Amino acid sequence: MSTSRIVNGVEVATHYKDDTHQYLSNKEGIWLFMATEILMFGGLFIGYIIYHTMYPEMFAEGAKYLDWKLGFVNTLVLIFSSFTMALGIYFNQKNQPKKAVMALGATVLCGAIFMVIKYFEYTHKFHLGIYPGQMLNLEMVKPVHQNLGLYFGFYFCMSGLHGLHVLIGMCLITWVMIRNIRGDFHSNYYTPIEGVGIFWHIIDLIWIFLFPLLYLVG
Amino acid sequence: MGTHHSTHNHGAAHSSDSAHHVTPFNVYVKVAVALFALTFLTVAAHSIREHLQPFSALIAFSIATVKAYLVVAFFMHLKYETNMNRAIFISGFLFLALLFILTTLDIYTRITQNSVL
Amino acid sequence: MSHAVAGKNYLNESSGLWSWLTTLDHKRIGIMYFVSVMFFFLIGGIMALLLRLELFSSNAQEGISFLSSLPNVIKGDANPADLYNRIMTYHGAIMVFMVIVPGIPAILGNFFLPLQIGAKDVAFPRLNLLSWYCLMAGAIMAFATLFLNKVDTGWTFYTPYSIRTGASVVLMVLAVFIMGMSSILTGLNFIVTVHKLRCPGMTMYRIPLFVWALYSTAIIQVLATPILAITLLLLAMERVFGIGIFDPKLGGDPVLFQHFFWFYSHPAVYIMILPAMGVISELMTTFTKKTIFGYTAIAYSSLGIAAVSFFVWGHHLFVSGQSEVAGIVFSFLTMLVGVPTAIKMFNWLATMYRGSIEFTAPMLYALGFLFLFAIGGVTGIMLAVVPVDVHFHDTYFVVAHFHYVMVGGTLMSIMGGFYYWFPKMFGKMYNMTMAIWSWVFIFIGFNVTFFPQFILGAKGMPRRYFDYIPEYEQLNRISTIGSWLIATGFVIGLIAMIRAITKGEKAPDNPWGGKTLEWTTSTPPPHDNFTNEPTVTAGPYEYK
Amino acid sequence: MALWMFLNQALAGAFMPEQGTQIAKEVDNLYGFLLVVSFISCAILIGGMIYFAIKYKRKSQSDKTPYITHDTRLEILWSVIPLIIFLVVFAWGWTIYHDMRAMPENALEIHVTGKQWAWTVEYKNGVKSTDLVVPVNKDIKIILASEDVIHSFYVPSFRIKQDAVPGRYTTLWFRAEKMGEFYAFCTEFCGTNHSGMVARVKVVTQEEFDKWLVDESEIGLLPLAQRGAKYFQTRACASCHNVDNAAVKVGPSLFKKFGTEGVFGDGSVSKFDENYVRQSILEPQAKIVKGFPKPSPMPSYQGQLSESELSALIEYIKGLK
Repeated sequence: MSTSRIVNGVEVATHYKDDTHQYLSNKEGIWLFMATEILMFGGLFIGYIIYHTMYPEMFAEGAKYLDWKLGFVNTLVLIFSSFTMALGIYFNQKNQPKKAVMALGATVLCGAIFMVIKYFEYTHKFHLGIYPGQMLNLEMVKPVHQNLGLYFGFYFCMSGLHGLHVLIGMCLITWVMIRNIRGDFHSNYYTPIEGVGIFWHIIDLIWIFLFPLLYLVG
Repeated sequence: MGTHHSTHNHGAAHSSDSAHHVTPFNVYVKVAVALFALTFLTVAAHSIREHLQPFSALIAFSIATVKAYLVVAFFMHLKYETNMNRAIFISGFLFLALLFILTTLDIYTRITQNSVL
Repeated sequence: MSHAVAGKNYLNESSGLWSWLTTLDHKRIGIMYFVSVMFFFLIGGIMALLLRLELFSSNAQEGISFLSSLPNVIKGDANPADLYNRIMTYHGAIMVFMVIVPGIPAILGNFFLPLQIGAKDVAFPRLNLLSWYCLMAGAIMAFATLFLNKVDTGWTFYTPYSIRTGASVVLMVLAVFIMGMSSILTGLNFIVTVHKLRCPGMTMYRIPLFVWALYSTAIIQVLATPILAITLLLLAMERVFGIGIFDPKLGGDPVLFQHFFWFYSHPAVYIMILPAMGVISELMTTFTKKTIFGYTAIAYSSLGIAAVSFFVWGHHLFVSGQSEVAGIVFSFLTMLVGVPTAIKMFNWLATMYRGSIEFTAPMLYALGFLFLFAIGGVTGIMLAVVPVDVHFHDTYFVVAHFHYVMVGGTLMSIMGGFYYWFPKMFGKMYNMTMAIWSWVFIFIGFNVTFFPQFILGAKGMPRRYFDYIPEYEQLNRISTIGSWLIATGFVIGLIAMIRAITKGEKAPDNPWGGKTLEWTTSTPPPHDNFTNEPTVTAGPYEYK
Repeated sequence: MALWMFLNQALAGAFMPEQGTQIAKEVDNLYGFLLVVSFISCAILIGGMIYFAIKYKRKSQSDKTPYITHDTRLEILWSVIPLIIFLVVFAWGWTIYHDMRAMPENALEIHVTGKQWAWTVEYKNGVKSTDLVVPVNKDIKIILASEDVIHSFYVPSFRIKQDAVPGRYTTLWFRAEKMGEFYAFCTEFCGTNHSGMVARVKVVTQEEFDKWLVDESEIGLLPLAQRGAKYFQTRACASCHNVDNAAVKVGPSLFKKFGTEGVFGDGSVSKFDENYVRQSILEPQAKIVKGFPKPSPMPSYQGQLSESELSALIEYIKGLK
């Protein structure tokens, strides 16, 4: 078993020289994982852009069904949660775990608000009979373009996958909050919360591009 | 070949404080306010999109890119990160652009055949 | 020479299944990968034999075929054509996703990367263990589809057939998604390990070429696999919700699926071959007792291949409705990726010049690699030329080409790597004559199996055909006989390895006189690899 | 140079199927050049390897080898020369590929539609057949379409191949110069009977072609059973059902089936009569013969067969004695 030892307050695995060496390696690992997240969502964005240029009117018709005001509120909520997330890390760097827990709590709360708003958006669409792809029932919606389901296929895939990542982010933040309450973090050791923070900011970054793409430009 | 001691030896430990960068509190507040402002700007541009019709998409996405830069540089501290992490982050976008360019090259140079039965 | 305290090493340090299943030691994880990948290779190999037996004769007239003569318990109610399509799919999927992609990086890479750069372990040991569990979870899900309705789409899952077929494609696609996760984690681990955990004095130009190869492979694994993830996720969404992105009924474009799929799958074939080239660089230097020729050239061509491999995927779509302009652009880019491969081959050849060559089993596999990969490489260039590919696409010429580079290339070097590092991994020596006999059977059997397929492909026999016109029967018979020779070769190799593990005598620390760091530590290595951390003052292959 | 050209042709000719078009000759020429170049480079690589292996065999364990690390001249040599060869071959290929994709003006347009496990060829005057009958020495433009999944139309002797992608049209053209019969395969995996999806390309003289076209269009005057036989071919029933022996192809054989008893999966039994055949054609999933997979891969012909075609088919099946 790879045992570990304490170096200036940080538990360092044997194969690292000291805590900074471990910290820099962990950060690089986190950034590599973020690159894969960006590539995965990027694939969806590329698909959307290609089909948007193939069927511009159908996408415009699809976008009319989206309520940009809800999207706008969601963007504000997510930006605020990004702000509180950054504060969470800041407080941990300043050895104030109490404030950090509050900031993280606010972030989770914003995440929950975001999901609730998304829940209303989805149920409203289901109520109108708008489902992804072939499941879209054409009698209720009576679309001008027969393949409107394609647009909503993209809409539900992109916002659904993003929503799933928000949920995963919220679970990670609660886990980090629990560790914070247990007092694991201090100014020399806060890598887990910084990792979760970067993951949360990536989610916000993707929503920043998703909002104009789906709701505005549509 | 191996006599000289190498300069950039990754194994050696850096001095402890340079690795941990602490961004001052008010920088976070300023960035958050800027982000809120830009979001309002995006929506404002959206509401008057008839006038700036050909560029409305371009404007929306350039504002989004500025917001993205703010989040990445300050909230994610990429501004103070090592060059390697910056390279990793940007490489993701490069390979996406590569996929996009070559795929659209194919899709938009296909000569559409129409059946004339 | 540093020696661990007597008798203590990573194998007997702690025992019991639980200590293996929760190990964080990169060497043990390498061994666990070794056992699981060999098991998958066995299954994939048996399926290959079944395919070849079916293709032994064109049964158009009599209506009987090997598969239809199987007992009902195996055949189920499927007619022989369906059964063949399913075996063809599982042979492809198992060999690609469970044997060759994890193959060298996960087994030899996990075991020897830290050892070769003088580190105690990989950067993230827990992620390394998670990566093995991801492969196992994916494999279990993939084999579960065997008991539901078996997948018959081919390992490429082309739409719209993969949407229309009644097979449990969603479960198989999620299995591949999770195995892709395992590949990302291994790649991520290796990049950070190479960046951060090199021992003092080991700059990037003193790391062995096997590490360079794994480093370039890791870059591809991290940057290409996510696109496969999203493509397969969309395919699953397509089947479950019918989102219509790849389904022509709703205006979706199946060729776009091929673009997204091959954007991962072509770099994936470089994930398969780059580590193999790394092993060959190691074998060439050790068994010619000569410094590698053109170290920087080989290192940069590994990176070069990794970079250019992202530009070339369109040569899989020359006839699939891709535009002429894109076809020409992709053909040109594919020519560029051929150059670094040629550089490597000539550099290995130059290494042999005025060397002192010893014909041990690993060296024979390396020479076999050079022989077969030369043929595989030149046929690859033939397929890159568009009009020639229009004739050869999806025929047995392509099947022969990728078997020459995958079996002739990667598998030859996996076997070479095993026989080279086997003493260090298990502390036991194997019987050299048995290993050489296994090489003889595999090498001859391989050529007898796959060279006729070049001619079959040139004559126009399409791929994935359960039955063919009588003109092709003669060459197919030769090919099937060849497949039995390969099977005997691998059986002999397996016996040699099992006998060595159980009854082999103790292996010395450095049986071949290798110069890289893993030979400086004791055999089998202690838990922390080196008793005192090595410092390096020179390149990896100093045969002064 | 003449020797070089001769060598190309001889080598390529050895492996490739017969050359049916001018494009086939050009492709073979290029392939021959590629073969020669590959043979030479393999000779250098493999020959050099074997020569070095024999010459520099290890004499004793204490051999000393020279310390050669690299040689920039050599590195440039074996990266520039392969690059030049590759670009030459690429450019040569480009010219041929351009000819392949430049659709000739006013060529004879024929529609070929891929359907799960058979090709249907349709001519301008409405004639449908499973064989592609074309006049010799005339530009033929084939417009490909698919009704279900991706198929790929491949005529080895003409060196042409193009995927039939559902949802859009793709084209390919050729100009047959040699009379006779050639195979046309499906080379994109399309399901159970992908290997049975083989059509025939018949190159005939212009007169024969015109006469054949007229005969085919007057199919209406043929007696019912013969017309049924024609539909049995064009509607691709033949690709799954045997008519001259009892062997199962994909679906059950129809040889001597009329008037017998049909036993179904759920054990029920019914007489193999007109209504049974009619129902199996229009709703194949309704009753499936014992031992055949459920759901049956047979597509439904509902709305695709007119009454007269249906009765002609039934008449033909009745006559299968």
